[in-house]
Amino acid sequence: MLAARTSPATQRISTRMVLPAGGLLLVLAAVVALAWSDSAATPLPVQPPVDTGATAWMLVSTALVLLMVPGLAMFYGGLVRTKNVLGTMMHSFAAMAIIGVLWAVAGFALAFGPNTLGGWIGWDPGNVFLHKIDATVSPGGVPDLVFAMFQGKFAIITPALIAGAFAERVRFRGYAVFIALWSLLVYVPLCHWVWASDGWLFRLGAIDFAGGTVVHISAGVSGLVAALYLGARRGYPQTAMHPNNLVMTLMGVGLLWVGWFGFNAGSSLTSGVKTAQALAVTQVAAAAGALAWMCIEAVHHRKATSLGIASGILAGLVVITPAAGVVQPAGAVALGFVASGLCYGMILLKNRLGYDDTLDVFGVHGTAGIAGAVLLALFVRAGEMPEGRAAITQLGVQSLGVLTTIVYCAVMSLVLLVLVNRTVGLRLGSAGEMAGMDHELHGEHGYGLLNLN
Amino acid sequence: MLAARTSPATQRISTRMVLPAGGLLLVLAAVVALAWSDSAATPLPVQPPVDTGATAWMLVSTALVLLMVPGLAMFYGGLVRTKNVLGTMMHSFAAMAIIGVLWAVAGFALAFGPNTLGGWIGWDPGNVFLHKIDATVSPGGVPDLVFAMFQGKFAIITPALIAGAFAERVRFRGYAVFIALWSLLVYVPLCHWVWASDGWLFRLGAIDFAGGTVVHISAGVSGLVAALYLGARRGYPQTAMHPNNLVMTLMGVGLLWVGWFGFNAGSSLTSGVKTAQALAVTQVAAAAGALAWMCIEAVHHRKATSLGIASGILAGLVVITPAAGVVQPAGAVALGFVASGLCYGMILLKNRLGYDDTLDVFGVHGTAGIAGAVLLALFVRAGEMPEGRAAITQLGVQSLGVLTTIVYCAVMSLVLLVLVNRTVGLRLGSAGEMAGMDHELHGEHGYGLLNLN
Amino acid sequence: MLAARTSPATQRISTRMVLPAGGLLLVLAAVVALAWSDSAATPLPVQPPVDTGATAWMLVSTALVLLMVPGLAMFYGGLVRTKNVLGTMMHSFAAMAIIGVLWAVAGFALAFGPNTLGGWIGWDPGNVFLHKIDATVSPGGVPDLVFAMFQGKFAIITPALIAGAFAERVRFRGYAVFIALWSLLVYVPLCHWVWASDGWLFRLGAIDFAGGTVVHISAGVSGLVAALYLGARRGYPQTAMHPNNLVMTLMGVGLLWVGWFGFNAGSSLTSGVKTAQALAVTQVAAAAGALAWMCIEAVHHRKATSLGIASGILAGLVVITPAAGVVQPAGAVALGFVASGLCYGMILLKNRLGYDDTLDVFGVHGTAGIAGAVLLALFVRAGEMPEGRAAITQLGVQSLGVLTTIVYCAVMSLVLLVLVNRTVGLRLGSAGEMAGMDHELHGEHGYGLLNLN
Amino acid sequence: MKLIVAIIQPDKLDEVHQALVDNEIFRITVSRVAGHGQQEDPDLYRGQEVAPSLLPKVRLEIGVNDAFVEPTVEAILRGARHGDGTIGDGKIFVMPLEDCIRIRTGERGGSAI
Amino acid sequence: MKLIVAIIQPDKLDEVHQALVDNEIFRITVSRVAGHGQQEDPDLYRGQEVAPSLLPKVRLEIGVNDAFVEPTVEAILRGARHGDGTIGDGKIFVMPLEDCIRIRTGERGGSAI
Amino acid sequence: MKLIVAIIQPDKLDEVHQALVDNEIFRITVSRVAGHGQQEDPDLYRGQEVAPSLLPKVRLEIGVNDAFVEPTVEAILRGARHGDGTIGDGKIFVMPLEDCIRIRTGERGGSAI
Ligand SMILES: Nc1ncnc2c1ncn2[C@@H]1O[C@H](COP(=O)(O)OP(=O)(O)O)[C@@H](O)[C@H]1O
Ligand SMILES: Nc1ncnc2c1ncn2[C@@H]1O[C@H](COP(=O)(O)OP(=O)(O)O)[C@@H](O)[C@H]1O
Ligand SMILES: Nc1ncnc2c1ncn2[C@@H]1O[C@H](COP(=O)(O)OP(=O)(O)O)[C@@H](O)[C@H]1O
Repeated sequence: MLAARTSPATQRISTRMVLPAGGLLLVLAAVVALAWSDSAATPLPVQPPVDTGATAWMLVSTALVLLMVPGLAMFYGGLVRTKNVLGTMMHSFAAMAIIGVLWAVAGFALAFGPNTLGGWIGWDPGNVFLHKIDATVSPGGVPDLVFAMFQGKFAIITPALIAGAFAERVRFRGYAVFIALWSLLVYVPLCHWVWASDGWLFRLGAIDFAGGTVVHISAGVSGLVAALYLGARRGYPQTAMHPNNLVMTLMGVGLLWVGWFGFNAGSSLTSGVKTAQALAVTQVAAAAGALAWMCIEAVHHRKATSLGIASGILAGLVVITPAAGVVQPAGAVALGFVASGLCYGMILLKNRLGYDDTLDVFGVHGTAGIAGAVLLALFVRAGEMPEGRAAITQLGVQSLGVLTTIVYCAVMSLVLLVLVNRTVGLRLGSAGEMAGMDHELHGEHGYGLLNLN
Repeated sequence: MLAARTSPATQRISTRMVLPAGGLLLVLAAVVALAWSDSAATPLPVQPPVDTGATAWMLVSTALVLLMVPGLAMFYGGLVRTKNVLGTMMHSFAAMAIIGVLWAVAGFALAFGPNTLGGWIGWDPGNVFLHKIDATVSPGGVPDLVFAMFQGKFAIITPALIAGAFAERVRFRGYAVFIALWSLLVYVPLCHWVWASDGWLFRLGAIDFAGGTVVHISAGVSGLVAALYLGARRGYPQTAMHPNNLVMTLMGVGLLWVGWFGFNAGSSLTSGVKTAQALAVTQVAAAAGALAWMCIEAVHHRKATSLGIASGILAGLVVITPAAGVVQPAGAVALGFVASGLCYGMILLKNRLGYDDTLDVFGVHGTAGIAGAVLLALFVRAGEMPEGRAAITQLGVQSLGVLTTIVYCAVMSLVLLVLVNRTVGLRLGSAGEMAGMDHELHGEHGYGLLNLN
Repeated sequence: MLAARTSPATQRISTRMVLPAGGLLLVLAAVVALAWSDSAATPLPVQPPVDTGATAWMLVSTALVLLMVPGLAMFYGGLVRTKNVLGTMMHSFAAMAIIGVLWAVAGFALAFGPNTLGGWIGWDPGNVFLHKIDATVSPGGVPDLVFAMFQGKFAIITPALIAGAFAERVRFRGYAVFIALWSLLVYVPLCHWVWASDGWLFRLGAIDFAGGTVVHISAGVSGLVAALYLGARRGYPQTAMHPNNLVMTLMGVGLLWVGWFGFNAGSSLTSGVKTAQALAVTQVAAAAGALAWMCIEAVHHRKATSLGIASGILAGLVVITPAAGVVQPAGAVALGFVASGLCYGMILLKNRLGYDDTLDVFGVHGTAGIAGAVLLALFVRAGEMPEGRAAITQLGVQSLGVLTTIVYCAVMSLVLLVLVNRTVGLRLGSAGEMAGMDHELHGEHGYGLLNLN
Repeated sequence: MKLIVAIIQPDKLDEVHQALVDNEIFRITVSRVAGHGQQEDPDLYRGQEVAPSLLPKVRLEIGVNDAFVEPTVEAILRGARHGDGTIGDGKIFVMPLEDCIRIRTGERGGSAI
Repeated sequence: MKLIVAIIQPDKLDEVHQALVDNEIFRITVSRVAGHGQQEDPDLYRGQEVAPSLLPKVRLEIGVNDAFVEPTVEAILRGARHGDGTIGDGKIFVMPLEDCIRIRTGERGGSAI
Repeated sequence: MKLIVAIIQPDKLDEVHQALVDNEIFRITVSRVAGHGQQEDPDLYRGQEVAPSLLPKVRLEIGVNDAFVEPTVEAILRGARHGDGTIGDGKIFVMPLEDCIRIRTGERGGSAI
């Protein structure tokens, strides 16, 4: 199917991009660009008028989701040890670089093209380099390029989330290759199933407003598999490993919260009542999550920690993600509370089981993502479900979506992990781990406070 | 009155929320949510059309004001000693958590419901959990939920501002209870008086564009009272107490400036000429404040400090807050200059008097807030005052509003402080103060730079 | 000409503002403000209707470009030595203060007024203090004040960029005077030529979408001249000078990326297809720049650094700035790749030549700015050039614009540098340089980690 | 002459400093260190108590003439104890000091201390 | 009694600590320092190798009774070497210690170590 | 062998380092400390001069053979003085050093310095 639709030339481009090589690509890109800049002169069909307001909000949402990437870098970066702070932040920034290019070259064409390979993925060769949508406007009045960029940010942040699960112990090179492959073979198909108009989960009426399954469950499950496959950090859990900069973690969670408004309210793809609803529940769920975590800790340890409040915010934000446009504030409070309780419990369980999901990607994103995707069925507004469907049926559909996601991500991630680890190398050696990723892999030190001159 | 309008059940909820307990609430919330999600099916009356542009800007403004919370956490966090950095930042984040939930549960219903208890406060039981405005649109074309969330951010940031006055010496538990009570009994009534359409100050024609009285004077005065009541930090003022991270303070003030655009220009509740005017004077006043502070320091000490420039920015932003939509750029420059001069003087006076308003909440927010609320009458555009009113009359009205706010906040805050300090405990003990809030109250350290492994 | 158009009084104001004195100004401003607040009552001519959506996006863009200023402060601040971190950040914040006021007072009137002095600059006395545009709306439906503020942010960030070239070795006082003069005598004329409707470069059909020449080339060239004139830091290049906080540099580049969406997509002055195109290529070029720099380093040193990824992002963002609205994503990828390659090479060359362009203002902004302004002609969409013009002609026009900018900036900057250095003093003395700017010039320390009490 | 090195709890620095001044010892050098001893002082990390192997401490370094050794030790003991002495209160080490030079003047020996 | 000061590579702190514990030395004080010796360990800065004149090191300070000097030295040597010894592995200094006081109890001498 | 500890002003580290190298002392260990002495060096905080009780200083630690004591002291004096000596320029302490071990090789004594 794929072969039949694309010329061999473009195909080769999209394959080659997976490896961050770039030299040849530069020439190719230039040629292609020149060719297209001419062809762009062909007259466009009549288009829906632009809704400048909706467009403005979608532009902003794109910027806000982008803000989440440095936010995540700060959140994660603050939690690792001093010697790994840059390497950990690089995981987020490298996702910006690699997936940022990949998405424009082929990711969008694969995710939102018409079904191919039996619906496993989409493909629209005209959208290689986002060519076809260069000047088109969606029926909602928002230029398609904005939608493509908005979606591209989701594609960037998801692999960056995974990185928390194997923080402090992977090679940069292997990581770069892993996320490129993971993005094309795990994220893009999931995204197609759930959000493309001919995706099978979309057709089933599964509700995933802003990416509970596509983003959080997929990142959580893939992270868990990676943590199990790659093994724990040297010395874990006997050696106490302290966050190097909780102050930065707090800053990061602040930016994440702000950015999440774009993530969730932007997923309404307009600027109206639905958007307002999504924003309101995002705000309320995050606050509820934080409040709940604070209270749980106050009861459990008689102290509320700043990392606790940050984790609660995150749990609340994740749980509301799939539900953002469809539940009411009261439901958001309930979901926020439930999420913090479940995540707290899951992390305690992890500590007991002893595996090293370093920054609790499964503990927070996986757990709250699953909770949100399933439980939203209980809180959903009447009008939001496919007509006549009962809450219990919806719960079934949601569970199906969640289970498929879990199984697909687990299997595919494992395959990719083995592949990358055996070829390029993913797990960092013991000496490198002791020395720290910053100096070992990047030739840098995060803080130069000791260098006095 | 209150009892007659609400069912006992909802009433109990709103009271209980004050205490961060949450367990029972979770169940209640779930039940309530389920009940409402059904009732939401009832058809809505005909609504004004959504103005997607105005909505977009109000959504953004909400996000921007939220950004001020981490901004404030950074600003304050950088100014305290290393051992209190997390505890200080927690004050902002806890406000997000506590007031964030409280506002959705009952705060909005109390602030923007119709007059009750003789106009002391409002109350609209239908808006518990923001239920009634779930899908309504204001005459300006902005969904009411957006307005509720925008206002909610103001409710969050105000108690967070107060925290600067008693930084480095309060218990977290007491703080949490204090801000919950303060929010309900001080902020919400003030907000009702000034911004609700039947609020008495609103009716008098008092101008408070974006919260000079409601936010800054109230925070400044309450902070001053708290600083006086709780007493100085151990060792103040003999011991020099150095900011742990002025770099972060600068970052914070940068975010505050950006967020303030939402705060002020968002208060136009639209996206048009008035918005543009508010944004322009915000920008200009901040710059003028910074420039003035810089010059004052250059003259006074022959050195311009970074904290000075940050304080000047803040003074300019605060002074223009009540005046944002109603003065012109030239007036904004004048107000910015005046504000920095007054704040600088006020802080020198504080140093002489010797009380410990730790981060100068009164010195900056109180002083510049009062200056702005009163002096705006001199710079106001002709068309902005109630018809035919002279500047001098407006000055009288403004002063009345300011005086009422000062007296009300001072009295109520003192009552609440005594209450909380005697029951839950607010002032931190001497040993805890020496050890630092971070480890003592939160079991954490802000920077783990010394932990080498 | 100038004299004929303005009353002596206003003229005096605009001249005086150059010096950060302010005392007298305050009084003047107050008087002026009062005078104008009356006159504002005169009825306005019929105006185009406000497009709330476009206005919303332009308001946001203004906020986003403002966000770049703390972003830049963090980026630069992280790269210098611990003793200069505040002083370096102050350069950005002082630009906010000084140019922020200056722009409102006279900058806008000079940049966007009708041609005067033979087209060297513009001047519209009615726009001193932005008076005339207080309530006017542009044909595009955006209030003129928003445009003025948006443009003002560009005026702020450009001198702040220059500061990187002479980081760690200038007096604050001299810097303040220098940027005030530079802004009026270099930035404002350039801005007028390129963006005012009667500017000569604008009329020639030179394409500079968001400021490749006006912002980046001008900053790069002026920075280079300043670095050469002021000489290297004491000990450069023998002494290794380590960045004090690469972590903050990464945060800063994250904010810069986000802010750049406002910078480039906001330059469309609307919220539609063109905006979407500008945003998309900004995103793609930045990712491509980062990816390319990563790959170059991986090949050259077998290690990809975080500063490398940050520099690549910057290179990509700069190169796309002049081209943002006119090239397609494929072209953006190509430009991003080329920019990183050129900047990397330029920095290697600098190291060989041995001059001290401390934070590579010319190496990144100058180089990528020139590349973008010239090469965009190869990738431009067919419809974007003046009718019938061939790519090669456009390339000529672009080169002319670039050359003029380079020569003008180099000459004028040198004059101003000599002037300021000889009068107020710009180059910091050796003792001050050793002690560090933070304590020496500002009486502060960035990090108080050592102060234990 | 002796060089006295003391490892104390960070929250006692102020009091030790004051006690030293009371005993007329005015010159000290201070640094942040991390120590491992008998003390345990766990932090919290996502619901778990984490006992770091190294706890933050403060290190004082004081050069004194022989007559001042006891007053110095006594001042530190007085200022550094939590209550009647708590685990983690720290140690004092006394080392021989052969020479002391004031950089400003080049003075040597006891008068340079 | 002796005071042993060792300058080691940061990545060996864990192993040295473990080796000390194995030799029954339980109390140490640690700090971050920067050292200049024969070692070169360049960082990268925009395409250039930059060799800092001062490299990050860790400083251990251990007060021991005389009998424990050799076990301590041996433990450090064992824990701190990269492979069979690499440039930059560091130094151990042994200094006389005249007195040691436990702040908590006021105990003095060998038993206070 | 002696262990020389010097407390100097941070801005003089480069010059002291250079002076030491000129006198053929190549190995040093450096750390940031805070010192209290006669010097006052106020910071500004919102319009007020705040004189910290502890000022930032740099601590050098240098193990030398006996013959190098005077060259080391001389180099520090030369490099660390502001002008003809200013308050706050710091102190040098000279302590006996009983043994020195190079971790890489296990060498001991004077040759390991
Ligand atoms: N022998 C020693 N060598 C080096 N440092 C020591 C020694 N004994 C104690 N310390 C320092 O003193 C701190 C307090 O010691 P600890 O054993 O907790 O107290 P105590 O001796 O009162 O039981 C330790 O964390 C360590 O930094
Ligand atoms: N004589 C000395 N005085 C002070 N510190 C020293 C001395 N010799 C070595 N060091 C410290 O030990 C570290 C390692 O020294 P180096 O010369 O690189 O190793 P090696 O002696 O194994 O060749 C240095 O960075 C320095 O901190
Ligand atoms: N006796 C001492 N013990 C420990 N540190 C000292 C001693 N004397 C001086 N210092 C250190 O040297 C620094 C400079 O001392 P200071 O008294 O200001 O200079 P001077 O001796 O030239 O007057 C102090 O800040 C302190 O860190």
